[in-house]
This record gives sequence, C-alpha cells and structure tokens, in this order.
Amino acid sequence: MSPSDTRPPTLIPTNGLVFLGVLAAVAVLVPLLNLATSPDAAVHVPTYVVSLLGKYLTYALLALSVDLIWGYVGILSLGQGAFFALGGYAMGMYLMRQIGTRGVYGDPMLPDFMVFLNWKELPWFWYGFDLFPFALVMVLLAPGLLALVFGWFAFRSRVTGVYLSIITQAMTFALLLAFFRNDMGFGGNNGLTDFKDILGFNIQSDGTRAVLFFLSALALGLGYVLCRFLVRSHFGKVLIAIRDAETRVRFTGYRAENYKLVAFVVSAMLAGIAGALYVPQVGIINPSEFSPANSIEIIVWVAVGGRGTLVGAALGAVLVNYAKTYFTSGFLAPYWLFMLGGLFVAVTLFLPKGIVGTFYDWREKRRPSPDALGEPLPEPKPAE
Amino acid sequence: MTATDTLDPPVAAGEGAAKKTLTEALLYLDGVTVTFDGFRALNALSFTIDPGEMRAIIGPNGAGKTTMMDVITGKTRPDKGDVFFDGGTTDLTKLDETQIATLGIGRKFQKPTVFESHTVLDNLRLALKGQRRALPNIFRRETAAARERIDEIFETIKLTEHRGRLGGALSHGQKQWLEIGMLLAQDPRLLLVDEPVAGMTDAETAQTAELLRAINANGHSVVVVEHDMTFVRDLGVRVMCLHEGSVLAEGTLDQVSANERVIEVYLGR
Amino acid sequence: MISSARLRRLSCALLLALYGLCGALFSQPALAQDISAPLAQLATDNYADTEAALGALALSGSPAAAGIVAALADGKLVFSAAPRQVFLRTETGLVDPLTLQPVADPPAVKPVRVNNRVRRAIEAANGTLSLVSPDPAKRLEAATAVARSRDTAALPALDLALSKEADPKVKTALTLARASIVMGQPGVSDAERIAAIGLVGAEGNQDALAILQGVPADSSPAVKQAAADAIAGIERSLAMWSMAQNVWYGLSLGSVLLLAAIGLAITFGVMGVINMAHGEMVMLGAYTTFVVQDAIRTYNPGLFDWSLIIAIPLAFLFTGLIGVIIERTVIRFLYGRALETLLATWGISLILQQAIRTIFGPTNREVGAPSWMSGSFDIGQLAITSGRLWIIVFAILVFVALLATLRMTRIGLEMRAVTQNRRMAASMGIRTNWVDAMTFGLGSGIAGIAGVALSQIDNVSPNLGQSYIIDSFLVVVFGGVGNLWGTLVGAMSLGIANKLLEPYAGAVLGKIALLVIVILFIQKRPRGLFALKGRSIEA
Amino acid sequence: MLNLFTQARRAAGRAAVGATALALAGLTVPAHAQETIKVGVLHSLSGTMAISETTLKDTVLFMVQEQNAKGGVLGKKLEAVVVDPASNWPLFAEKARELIAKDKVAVVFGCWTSVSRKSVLPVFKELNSILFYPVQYEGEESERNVFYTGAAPNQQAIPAVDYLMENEGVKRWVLAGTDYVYPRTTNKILEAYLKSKGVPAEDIMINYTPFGHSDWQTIVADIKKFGSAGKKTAVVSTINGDANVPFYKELGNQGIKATDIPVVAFSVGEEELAGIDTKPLVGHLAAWNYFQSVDTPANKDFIAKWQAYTKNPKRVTNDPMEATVIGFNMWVKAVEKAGTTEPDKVIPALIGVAVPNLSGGFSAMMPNHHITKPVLIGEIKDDGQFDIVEQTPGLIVAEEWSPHLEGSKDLISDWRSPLNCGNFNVKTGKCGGAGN
Repeated sequence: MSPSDTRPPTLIPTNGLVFLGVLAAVAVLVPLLNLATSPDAAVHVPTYVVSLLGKYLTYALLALSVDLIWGYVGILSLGQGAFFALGGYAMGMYLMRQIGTRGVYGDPMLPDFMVFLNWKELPWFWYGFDLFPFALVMVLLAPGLLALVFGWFAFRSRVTGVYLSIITQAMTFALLLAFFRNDMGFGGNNGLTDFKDILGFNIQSDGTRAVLFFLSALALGLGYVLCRFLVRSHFGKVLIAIRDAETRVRFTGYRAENYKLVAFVVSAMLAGIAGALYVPQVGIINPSEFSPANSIEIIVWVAVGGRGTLVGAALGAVLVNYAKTYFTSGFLAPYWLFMLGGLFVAVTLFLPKGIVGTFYDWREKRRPSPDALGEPLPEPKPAE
Repeated sequence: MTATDTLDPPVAAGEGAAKKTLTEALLYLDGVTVTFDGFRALNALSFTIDPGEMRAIIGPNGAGKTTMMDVITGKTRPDKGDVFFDGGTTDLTKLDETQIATLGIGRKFQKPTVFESHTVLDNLRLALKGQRRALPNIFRRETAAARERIDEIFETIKLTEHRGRLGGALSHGQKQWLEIGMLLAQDPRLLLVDEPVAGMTDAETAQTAELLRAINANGHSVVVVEHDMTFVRDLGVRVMCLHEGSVLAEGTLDQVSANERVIEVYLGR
Repeated sequence: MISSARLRRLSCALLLALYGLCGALFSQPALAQDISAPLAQLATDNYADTEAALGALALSGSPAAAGIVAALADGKLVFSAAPRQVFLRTETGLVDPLTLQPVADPPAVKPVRVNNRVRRAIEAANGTLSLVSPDPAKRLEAATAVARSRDTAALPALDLALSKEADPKVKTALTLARASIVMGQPGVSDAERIAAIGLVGAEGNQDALAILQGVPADSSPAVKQAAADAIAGIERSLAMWSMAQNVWYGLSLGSVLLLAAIGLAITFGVMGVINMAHGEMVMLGAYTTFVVQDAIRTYNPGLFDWSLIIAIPLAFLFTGLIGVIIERTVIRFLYGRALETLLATWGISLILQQAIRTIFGPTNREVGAPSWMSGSFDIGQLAITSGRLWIIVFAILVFVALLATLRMTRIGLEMRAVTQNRRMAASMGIRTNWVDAMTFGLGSGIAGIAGVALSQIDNVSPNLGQSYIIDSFLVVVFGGVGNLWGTLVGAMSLGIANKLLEPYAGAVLGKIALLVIVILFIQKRPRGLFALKGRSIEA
Repeated sequence: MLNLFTQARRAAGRAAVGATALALAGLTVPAHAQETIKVGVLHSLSGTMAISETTLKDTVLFMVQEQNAKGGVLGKKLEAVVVDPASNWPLFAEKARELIAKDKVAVVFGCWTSVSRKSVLPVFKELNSILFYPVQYEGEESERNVFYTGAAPNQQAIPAVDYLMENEGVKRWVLAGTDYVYPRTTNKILEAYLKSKGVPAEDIMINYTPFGHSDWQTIVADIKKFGSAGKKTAVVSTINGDANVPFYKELGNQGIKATDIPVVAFSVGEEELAGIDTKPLVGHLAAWNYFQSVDTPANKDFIAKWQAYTKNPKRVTNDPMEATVIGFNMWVKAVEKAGTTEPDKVIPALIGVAVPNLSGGFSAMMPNHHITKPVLIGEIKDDGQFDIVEQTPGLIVAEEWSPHLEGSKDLISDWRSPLNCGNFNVKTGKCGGAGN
C-alpha cells in the first residue's frame, strides 16, 4: 500500500456529528413540544421561544457564512449584514406582495407605504415577487450578484486586509443609506412589515412557525455540511492556503482571486438564505440590518465561538444572542451593554481562539497526537 | 523567421559575457530597470538562461537579486526592458504571477513559505501539477498517478515520515526542502530558488546542493540565489554576480571570485 | 423676510421719524408727545396690542421711547393688570418708565410678553431710531433694511436722508436702497430704471438678484433687457461664488473629518490596532468639555469664553489616561493580533457608551459656544461662520502639533522606532511597553481634543462616537494606513468631494456616491492614496 | 398531520424530553402567581433612541409608583416589567412577544419611532394585547390593539402652519425633514394643505436628510437663499432627534434668527433643547400638545412630583411624557370600568374614557383609538423652555386618516360595534381600505 494513501479528513468530524445531532434533536423536538404539548405542561415550549430560537438559527447560519470566508480564506467582511439583508428583502418583498388587498388601504397591487407616498404604479423591480419561486431565486441572486460584482473588483485588484474590511463596510453603509431613502421604493426606514401569510399559510400560526423553525434548522444543517464539503475539498485546501500565504498560492499557479470570489459568493448566498428565513420569523426587515454595527456583531459571534471551526461560529451566534436576550430583560436591562462589552473583552483576552478553538487546544493537550489530519487547526494570522 | 530572431544579443555595459539569442534562451532579460521611489533596484539588467542550465547568482544585499526574481515571476513590473520566456515566445512583463507559474516558472522564496496549517502531504498535493481552476477543484478526486508522483517527491526530499505533520511544525531546513519539493511537484521548466540553504547545517547544505543538482539533471533549468560560497562551489555551475542592479561579472566561480570588482564590493579582501 | 404689512409700518415710521427729525432741526422746540396711550396699550398679553403700541412709541419722538423699547427687548418691561400700567424692572426695583423714579408701592406685575412679531416690531422701532442715530454704522444698517424692503412709501424719506447724508458709505447704501425701490415703481422713466438696474446689478449678491427679478413684467424691452443682462451677470458671478462656498464647506467638513480621524491615524494607522473605541474617545473629549463648562458656569461664569481653551488640555489628559489604561489592561496582550483588537475595542466601546449613559444620562448635554466662536462674516459673497473657521484652524494646529511631536520629540522618535522594529528598539534600551502605552495614549488624547471641537457642532450624547467611527476609518484607509499626510489629504478630499456632490445629488445620494467612489478608488490603489512603495516583501 | 398535532396538544402530552427542556430552561420561566398586575415597558434604554425613550420608561415607573400609592388597580399592586429593545426594530417585536407571552403583562407602554410600532403591531394583534403609543406620529393607522395618545398630523402640524400664516404672515415654506415615514407623510399632508391655501408650488421647498445628519452647512445656506427672495419664509422642521442639535447650531452660526426665518419644529421639545444653548434660538417655535411651561395647577403639581421622584430638580417634562401619563390614567380608568385587565374587555371600555390632561382640560379616547388634544404653539426661550404664544381654544379630534392624502381621504376608523373597523371606506361602504 502506498504511503500516500492516508485517510482523507472525514466530511463530518466528531464535533460536527455532535452538532448535527443536537441540531436534529432541536429541529424535531422544539416544534413538537410547541405543538403537541399543552401550554401548561412542564415541557411545553412556548411559541415565542420557538421564534426566538428560529431567529438564533438563522443567525447561526449567517455566522457560518462569515466563518467560511473569514475562518478559511481570511476575508474579514464587515459587510456580511448586507447580504443577509438583501436575502431578507427579497423574502420580504414576496411577503409584501402576498398581503394583497389586506393592507390598510386595500390596494391590490401596491404595498401600503407606496399608497401613502402617493405612488401610482408598482416599481419595475417589484415585479415577479408575487411568485414564490422567483423570490427564492432572488434570495440567492441578489446577494450573490452583489458579492460577485464587489468581489470581482476587489479581489482582482488585490485589495486585502483592513482595506478590504473597510470597503466592505463602506458597501453596507452605502446600501444602508440607499435603503433608508423612501424614494428607493423599499419602504424607507420602516422597511417591510405586517406580513400576512407565506405560501397561503398564516405566518403567525404556530404551525407555520414550527415549519419555519424546522426549515431554519435544516438550512443550518445543510449549510454546515456544504461548508464542510467545501473546506475539505481540494478547493477548500486552496482557500486555507490563500489565508496563510496568498502570494505562494499565486506562484503555485492558482488564481487566488477566483477562489476567493467563489467562496465570497457562496458565503453571500448562505447569508441571503439566512436573511430569507429570518424575515418571516421576526416579521420585519428594514434598513438597520445594513448597519455596519450589525456586521461587526456577526464577526464578534464568530470570534466568540471560534474562528475557522464552523461549529464554533454557529455556537457563538447562538450564545451571544442568547446572552443578549437574557441581559436585555429584567433588572439587568440597564447594564446589559456592560455585560456584553465585558464578554467581548474577556473572550479576546482569555479565549483567543474562541470557545470551540480553545476546547480543541485543551483536547490536543490532553491527548497529544502529532497527526492532525482530522480538523485543520487554523492559526489565525494577523490580517495586516 | 520573425523580426525578433534577427536581433543581436545586447551587450551589457562593461561586461562582455556571451549572450544567447532570444530564440535559444529559456529566459531572456534585456535592459530591465526597476525604480522604487528614486532607488534603482535594477539597472539595465541583462542576461539569459539556457534550457537545462543551472545558474548561481551571488551579490551583496541590495544588489537586486530578489527584485530580479520579482520581475521574472510577475510580482514587479519593470519600468523598462524586456523579459522573455521560452525562446522569446512569451513576454513575461505582460503576465501576472499565476500565468507565469502556469507557464512553468516556479519560485522558492527567501523566507521559506509553506502552507503552515496544511499537512506536508497537503502542501505537496496543492503544488502538484494539475487542475488549477476553482470550480472543478471543488469536486476533484485524487488519482493514483498523482499519489505515485507525490510518493516520488517525498523520496526526493526525504520527508516521507513527516507527511502527516503540519507544515508550520517543520524545522527551518525541512521547510526549505518542502518548498523545493513543492516546486518539483509543479514540474516547472525553470526553478528560481532564493537562498535555499540559509539557516541550514553543513550537512543539510550539502544535501540541498545534491538535491538541486539532481533536479537540474532531470532537465529542469535552475537559478539559485545564494550567499553561501561553499554551497555555490558544491553546485559547480556558472556564477553571475549582481551589483547595484546589473551584472558585475559572470563565469565559473573561480573566474568570478578572481574579479577585482567582485572582491571589492562583495567578497571582501 | 419681512411681511409687507410690517414693512409699510416700518417705512411710515421711518418717514415720520425723519420728518420729526427735520422738524426738530428747523423748528424749536420739538413737539413733546404724550405717550401715555401707547404705554397703557403695552400693559397687555396681546401681541397685536404690543406691536401697535410699539409703532406708536417709535413715532412719538419721546425721549423715553428708546429706553422702553430696550427694556421690552430685554424682558425688563413689566405690567400690572390693575391698574393697567407698565414699569421698568431695574436691579433696585420697579421704576416708572417716564420719570425713572422708583415706584413706592409696587403692585403684582408680570413681564410684557414678546414673540417673533413683537421682536420684529422692536427691531423696526430700533431701526427707526437708528436712522437718526449719530452712529453711521446704525444708519447703514437701516439703509440696508430699507433696500431689502423695497417699499415705495419709504422713497421720500430716503430722498430726504440722502440729501443730508455726509458719510460716503451710508450714502451709497441709501442710493442703492433708493434704486431698489425705484425698480418696481410705476411711473418711473426708463432711463432712471436702467440706471437703477445698473446700480443694483453692481451689488452682485443674492439680494440684488431678488430685487432685479422684481422688475415689473410690463416694463419696456430696453429695461427688461438691461435687467436680464444684469441678472445673467449676477448669476454667473454667484455660480462662481457658490462653487467657492462649496469648497469652503468642504474644507470645513474635511477639517471635522480630519479631527475625527487623526487620533485613529495613530492608534490604527501607526499601531495597527483596529480601534473601534476611537469614537468613544472623541465622545469622552466632548463630555470633558461639558464638565468643564458646567464647572465654569457654577463657579466662575466670567471664564466661560475660556472654557474651550481650558477643556483642550484636560480632554487630552483625561482621554489620554483612559487610552493608557485601555492599552495596559487590554490592548497590550493583543499586539500582532489586529483582528482581535477589533473585537476587544468593540467591547470597550459598548462599555464606555453605557458608562457615560449611566453617569450623564442618555440625553444630549449642552455645550455652549464661547462668544469668539459665534457669528459669521462675509468675504465677497462667501459666508464664513466663525465657529467653522476656528475648527479648520484648530484641525490644522492639531495636525501640525502631532506631526511635530512625531518628528521632533524624543518620544516621537521612540514611537517610530518601536513601530518600525520593535525588537531592535528594545535592544537599544527603549522601553517598548512604555512607548506603546504612550502612543495609544497620544492617539486617544488627540481623539479627546477632537471631541472638544466636535462638541461645538454636534450632539454631546453617548452616541456621539458612533457617528464618526465609520467616516474615520474610511478617511484613514483612503489616505493610506500609517501615513499622517494621507489622513490630511484624505479628510480634505473626502470633505470637499462630499460638499461638491451634495448640491447636485442631495445629501444622501451624494454620500452614497462618495462611498462608491472610495470603493472604486481602493480598487485602483489598494493601499490608499499615500501607499508606501518599496521592494515587495514576501507573502 | 396538523390535526394530530392539535389533538396531541389538547391531550397535554407529558413526554419527558430532558435535553431540550433543560436547554430551554433559561427561556421558559414559569409564570408567577398573579398577585400583581404587570405593566410592560417597551422603550429603548440603549442605542440611538435611548436619548428620547429613557425618559418615558421613567415616566411609566413613576406612574406605577403613584398608582400603587393610591392602592393599585382592582385591589392589586401594579408591577412594571422593563425590557430594553436597544433601538433595534426586530428586537422590539421579540421583546413585545416576551412581555406578552412570557411575562403576561396586561398592557404595554412603549415605542417611539414609527418603525418600532410597525414592528410590534403584528405581535399585539396576534397575541391580542394592548399597546399605548405616546408619540406624535404620521397617522394613517388605526388598530384595535393600539391606543395612540400622541398627536396625529392635524393635532400638531396644521395648527402650527396656520399660526405662522396668520401671525407671522409666512408666504414661503421650507419643509425640512429626516427621510422617514413621519416627515414624509406630514410633509405630504402639509404640501396638500398649503396648496389648498393658495401657496404656489415654487414657494414650497422640500428637503430630506438622513438620520443623524450632522453637516448642515449646505442645507442651511440653501434655506437662507430660499428665504431671501423677498417673501416671508418659515421652516417647518420634522427633523428627527439627533440631527436637530447640529441643525440648530448651524442656524445659530449662520445667523438665521427667528425674526428672519422662524423654524417651527414638531420633534423638538424640552428634552432635546436641554442639549443646546438656546440663546441664539430664541423665538424659533415648536408645536406640541403640552409644554412644561403650561401654567396650570395640575401641571405644577405633576412637575413637582416628577422632580421629586427623579431626585433631580432640573429634570424637564415634555409632550410624550404627558401622552404617556394620559394613556396610563386612561388604562387605569378603563380597567376599573371593566373590572378586569382582560384586553377584550378593556379595549371597548377605553373608548369614551376621559382623563384630565396637564394643560387644564380633559382628553378623551375617541372611537378611532386616538385622543382629543389641545394644540399649543411655543417659542423657544433662552432658558430652554417654551413661551406658549398660542393655544387652540378647544380640543382637536385626531384625523388618523388624513383628508389631504389621496389614499386615505375616504377612510375612517371606528372601533365600536357595529363598525369595528380601522379602515372603513365611506365610499365603498366596506371595511378594508380601498379594497374593491
């Protein structure tokens, strides 16, 4: 047997199996406990918890999309929120069109905000969104195209490091300003809201929520498997190589910009899907999703969970958002920013590799094995 | 016959080393000048490399050795001058690093640069000649031929038992060899090797010289930049000394080290 | 500007006042008017009555009138409902407005109320009084007011005033005022009109444009032509001035951007810390200004004009100290891990915001402008506001001081040494830890100083920093990280480009366009405007 | 499948599913015993809106304390549940859901921006709870579960414009606003109104700026230019919160005085002025339904108690506070009238409830879920307070659907039986907007 016949890394490593297992359990149990138990039962999961957890799952998918490009390619995008929001808007536009005559003005064509701005006709870019398949395509296409155009320019010109980070931030900031404008035809600051139903199902019914929750879990699971598949392929190895030594990759004959571009577009589409699942569950999409602070927060989730671990990104998103939910209620409410800020500082100082990364290190130390074929441990290098 | 074929080989100022014509040379540099903020890193540099030739380049710091490699590999664009590859068929100044690498010019950096969070094996896999486009590589599977070729390279660079370790975990010398191995895996027609024995023990240095000679014997052209005179002597090839961005002297090591100017600016008395 | 009804009243008052003046000059003794009726009318809460009474007072020629009008403007005119009577409030107590004798048995009084309408009547009354003022500056003002009013009723009065006026400047103003009125008046000869158009057109400002546009539609073609030519001329020159004005606005915005970004050019540009708490340093500087002003208001109001000067060093020291503390407790563990500094400083920024919110409350705090920063003046058609001018000057001073610190001082030398080669610097005996702390402190302190300036034009609220952080990063990156001159040029060019785009695209689209331009620019120069070129280093 | 779910749900399955239940334990706190009546407070305590909303949170807490001192409601003490939606609009919806579903509050006082209200609306409808919304807004809405105690445009904007036309002889108008729905709608209404009063289009300038706009040099210069055309000009400002301070500072800097070009603002109150040196601004106006300077015993009493409660003798009051107070008192009265906090009983009971406002009269909840209000015009004084220069003689009823807008001129709302409709079209005689 040839010595090169070493076992390739498994598609789903142990931690991934645990992650998918928990996810599957949650995906089934939460809707079940919500729908099938009486509200008084000890194990009942109230509807608001379902939509809350659903929101966390979409955030986890969003974090995953960031980890794909930040953890594995070293692209620190401070504009990932833009792709999330675009996916959300695509879904929101579909949901708006579904309202039909049930808006307060009862206009069959125009959403309410257009009626009271005295608009007479539906703008051209709203056409087609009454069809669900079209909306689904746009959920992928809108963020994907933006990422393609932006990435094509930026990667070809070899904009890297903080320069790239700052122009991604400028991108989402420009979109924020644009979507704030009422003249754009996306509802201005109020955004899109007051949705009625999705594919004919009442968007507020427990059943729909349960299904949306399940779909979010499914999307997260599939997103994880897709990311794993990508990073362990030859393509993924090139990505990691780009992260560590981009010049070397170029001198080895790979077009680094194309690899980055593919990863960036895939990541944007994942973010778009997350946005599309987010909107029907929280019931509103508005320009504040484009705000640069939101995008920075996504980075924070990933860093807390552990950059370059995928599972960590998802975990970080859920943990930070759970902390946010927890801290913003009750007697802690006035102090929650202290807690959150303190958490970020503490994580950087004491868990520099994030929760999952630190866990790996700890495990490595306990059970030393020179063969590190399982999960390539990232050595996050300074961007600049 | 094209017009370029009839061009006389340019004669470098103050130096009468024989030059191949454009069509004969694998690599052809003529009058290459590079300036950074007023500093002339390369000053009308001209030389050629033959197919199958191994050449050692020496010279003091700042002589322009690394910049020369940057120009050949497309990292730096010359302000003036011609850089042709493969008998004048390809103008390297019009291409970028990736295209040049694909043409068959491999480069080893001064500071050993391997993919530190990949295993040694994956480092070779990535370097191995083959599909370079992004999308097909998502679904690429490793062929038996590729596996054999990698095993061969492992034999050559003597890292077989380290194949499972991370690139970043190797010693300095091992990284140098891995990088040479990666160059081999690319199967280039011309290897540019920048200070391959820096930081190596004497034994390792000798082994490296042997390795490079073997590579050259296999039909690869090699350009080695090195300060280590023992190593250069071990290589036993034609030597060229750069100074202030142009060729100061060229010939056998003995000829070059006897050159007054070389002694003055580089070797010291 | 001024309602026509009020104008008519003003010009009547003017007219009569002038005649009164002439009367006073030619026929002694001056007729002393009884002002008891308007005084009684002042004793009211009704603005219309107050206004009418003011008009009567202005016409009265009574020597007491000026004092009463001034008291009303200052809120020192009070009245009692029964009997309906007005008094002046002085430091010693109520006095009679006519005799200025103390009132023996003061009744319950409240101030005569003033609204915009009354305030304008006060100005008019003052204006009327100032036309007879011995002060030429006051007469000049009155003439300008008449020119803007274009009320025909004022014509005889103007003619009279013209015949008396000796001061050439005031005379010009009066002539111009006359020309403005003649323009729109029926029954004026074409020649006179064209002459007037020439006079007014030579003024070349926005007011002149408005006056020329008022040429009656039924004028003769020659007059219309003259007016059209004059208008075109003014518009041409105004377009040029407005370009200059936009550049000025741009410089002003650029200086704000420079102030906001310059501290970041140190902490981020020089040290490589992606300092998301930079905005909060600016905010802390602004709050320092607030605290200084608050203390001055409480303990020594006379020092108020010095408050900013006092605040500058304090803000520098305070935010610098906070910066040093942050560096020593957090940042120093993160060198070489730039992205983690982003995370940690983001956390710090949240903590600082909430801390300020807890201490000072979430609402805006008042930071006043010292008198030397208030007001504006004109250079040609260019309106320059003092506050903005000072901010530009201040930004440049800060820039120069920072440059000098880095270039010429020992600590500046050590900073450059440490950032260029830490190990080498350490081996040469430089205390790198100390230098790191000082550098971060310097960057933070500079941000604090910027906060002092920004408190003059923006909200002093816990959110202050957030609104500058994106722009600051954009400026530093656009200019080229690690290059102070880049920051200067970046800030100024972004400021000017923004202000040149704004009139065409509007504030929002202009800003979007600018962001797109910056994104495209970075494609052209991936390392900013002032990128350092050099032998390429590997990887 | 769904059928199975519902059956299983009724059967109250007691499956032991440890892991998930444990994981969710933090989220599902068992409901407290109902010895108090819970009142939800949904105002941002952090982020950009904290600047305005924090005061309203304090107001509700103050009112709860006052009410408990009087013995509570229906014999039970009130308990305020405070959450921080952090100026994040989706978080508003989430927190609203948490308040209603988890904390089981009887009523929620909250929101400031239109978008936050729009965000929570579906939640209140779905879970059938009550929201009191205390801020002046653009109208064009009437929902069964929401009670609007702030002004509709006709209770603020139109009287202010009337005042300027009549008292200051304004002929030329600048409508300057932040680009969001409230200024957009208000300006649409005002534009239609001004045109109906014979103001030509070229005498109306409309300008929108983004949130937090801080560089006003160009726009103020434009206003100055627009105002120098010889006709009396005024600015109607719907500029929001944060952008006001730099706007007024620029006005002061460029020497635009109230006697030249008065600015009447609808979003600037005592709280906002506390952050500005008002000396250069004396004479600029604001239109509200309440000012701290209102000279009534009720108001004096309220201010004294409020300042004692906040332990800050300088703490100001403002219009949205009064609206919160009115809403709170209305809710208490309606609960006592209904004898329960059950929303289905309280909602109908609220209609017709009248409570004293702080400006000396009574405000009543109308069938359109909006309240009657007096309109006050105030001029800024140098101490940051307002001098009330005009007060409408009577109370004004809200026009939630503006007659000046094309889309809403035929709509009315009436939440009494038999109509029970928020958007009844008087032309078609149908509920549901223009739906044909």
